[in-house]
Amino acid sequence: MSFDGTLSVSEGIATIEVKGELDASTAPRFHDLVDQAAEQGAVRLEIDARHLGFLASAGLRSLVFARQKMGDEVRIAVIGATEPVSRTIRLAGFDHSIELIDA
Amino acid sequence: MSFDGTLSVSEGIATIEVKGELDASTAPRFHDLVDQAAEQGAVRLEIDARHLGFLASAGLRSLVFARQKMGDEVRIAVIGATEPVSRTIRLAGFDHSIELIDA
Amino acid sequence: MMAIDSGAASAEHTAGQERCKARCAGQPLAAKAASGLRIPADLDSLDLVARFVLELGRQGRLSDSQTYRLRLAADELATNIVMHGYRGASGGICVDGGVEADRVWVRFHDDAPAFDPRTGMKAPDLEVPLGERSVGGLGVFLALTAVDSFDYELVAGRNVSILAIHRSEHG
Amino acid sequence: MMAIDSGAASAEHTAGQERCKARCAGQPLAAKAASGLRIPADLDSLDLVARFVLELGRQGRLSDSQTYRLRLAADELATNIVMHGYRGASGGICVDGGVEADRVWVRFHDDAPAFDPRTGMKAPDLEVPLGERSVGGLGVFLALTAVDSFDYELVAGRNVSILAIHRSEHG
Ligand SMILES: Nc1ncnc2c1ncn2[C@@H]1O[C@H](COP(=O)(O)OP(=O)(O)O)[C@@H](O)[C@H]1O
Ligand SMILES: Nc1ncnc2c1ncn2[C@@H]1O[C@H](COP(=O)(O)OP(=O)(O)O)[C@@H](O)[C@H]1O
Repeated sequence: MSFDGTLSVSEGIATIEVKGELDASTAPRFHDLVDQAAEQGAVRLEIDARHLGFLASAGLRSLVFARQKMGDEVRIAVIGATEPVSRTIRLAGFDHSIELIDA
Repeated sequence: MSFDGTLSVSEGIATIEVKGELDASTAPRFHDLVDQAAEQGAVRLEIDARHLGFLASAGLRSLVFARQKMGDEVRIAVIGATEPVSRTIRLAGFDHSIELIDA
Repeated sequence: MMAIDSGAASAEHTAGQERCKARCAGQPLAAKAASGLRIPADLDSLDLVARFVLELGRQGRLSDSQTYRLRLAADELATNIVMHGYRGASGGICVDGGVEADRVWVRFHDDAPAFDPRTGMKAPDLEVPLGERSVGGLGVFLALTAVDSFDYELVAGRNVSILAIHRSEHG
Repeated sequence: MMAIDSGAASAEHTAGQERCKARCAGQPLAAKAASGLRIPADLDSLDLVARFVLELGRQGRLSDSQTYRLRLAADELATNIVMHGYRGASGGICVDGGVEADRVWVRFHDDAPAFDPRTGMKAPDLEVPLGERSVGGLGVFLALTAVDSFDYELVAGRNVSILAIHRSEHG
């Protein structure tokens, strides 16, 4: 499964850009990036999902993990998700705890 | 975790000798032996557990697998299990479907 | 009905595919069975499952959204067979599928312990905030809600699941 | 109370152990905390868990059967953290333990998604023959029934479980 993730941190905002496909075979790499972002003590986590073509439950688990690691005051947003990806996030009810922007 | 398993088949009886410790780190090897035993078309499966020092749920799963693969007419027995090993098998209720001999 | 040739999906698994055809042949679907592939029970195989389903969706002229849903369900089901079914033991998963007038279907056979995926379903508790929610049960939930039908049967000790998407335009 | 030095358990994980002490130090048990080890979240680590618990049982002068039960629960819990908690993501599990007058305890910390093992418990349905039984839930069941007490808490986003065996002879 093709997946590529990069983390950048600037002015307290951690951004993870995810490209390709997130399922059980690739989610561990996303999970590791979330873990690193959490350790940076960012006040906001943005997940740039414009180039995320597929999202399975293993990727959602990493979002739960992000929500649990980052502390309640940290806002988490998923930006630019395609229609099927944002539908999955909504179906799981994650849009109550994670902002969906431009989706 | 140390584990050693050997399969031998003779006159329709498949015998798997298990030595060492069976947990999630070693159960896949036991599972593979059970799979091979099932493919031999044996009429009876004997698991020689005299030298099995530890049995966790992952090992029990392989027994369930054996029970499901071997067909109802095949009898499965665990022989010579030590006290804590046979206690675990009984606690899980497996002694209704698998014979415990010399345990 | 159209049969899918999985030859393109994986050169490495040719031997496995032969075995799959032989073993699947005994249990034809009510409708005609299509050719399929046999993949090892590890997460790397998810890629082969995806390619197989994407090709099936193309041949069945499903919409992008329908194909996505079929692939999502197939990915979740295959993941569970690997992670919860075989758990590191070596084993195979047999995947086949076909296009019929009114539906496109994908079928999985596996030899892991019996498990009916429909019993693993837990709808997410939308009232519980994510920070407190435990994370099990989402995979089966997504798989079951993604497809139009999800059937499971234990056939001669093997788990057999069939996922289908209804075609809107009949071919 | 006796502290367990886990130095013997693993030379490779020395760096991890340092980090563990530092991170665990913030959350002392009501009783005094003992030193511990930090292990990577993979199945190979089960061996280190076993060695740690066997040594603890020896120092706590538990009977063979008591030590076996503590080890069984620890093995099942660690397995679940690896298989269901981290699922292939890299991560650590922090294990410490201690001997007190009336009990021997082992504690696990992990950073996987929150999960209270006590909610995963399903007692096996003894009425259903094995051939038809689905196989989930045995690990938590064995762990919970093996020990004399099993506590879980979510502390600052980390899963913390404490398993204990009561000592019959007070030290
Ligand atoms: N093939 C399988 N064999 C045995 N158990 C399974 C299988 N698939 C799913 N399960 C069980 O169903 C539960 C729910 O699965 P799922 O919805 O994918 O969530 P998760 O994998 O996150 O727990 C799993 O935790 C597991 O206990
Ligand atoms: N650390 C964990 N994180 C998330 N879910 C877990 C964890 N441990 C156990 N579970 C859930 O509890 C269920 C029961 O676990 P267990 O009794 O070990 O049985 P099994 O692993 O065979 O399913 C698992 O299927 C899983 O859904």
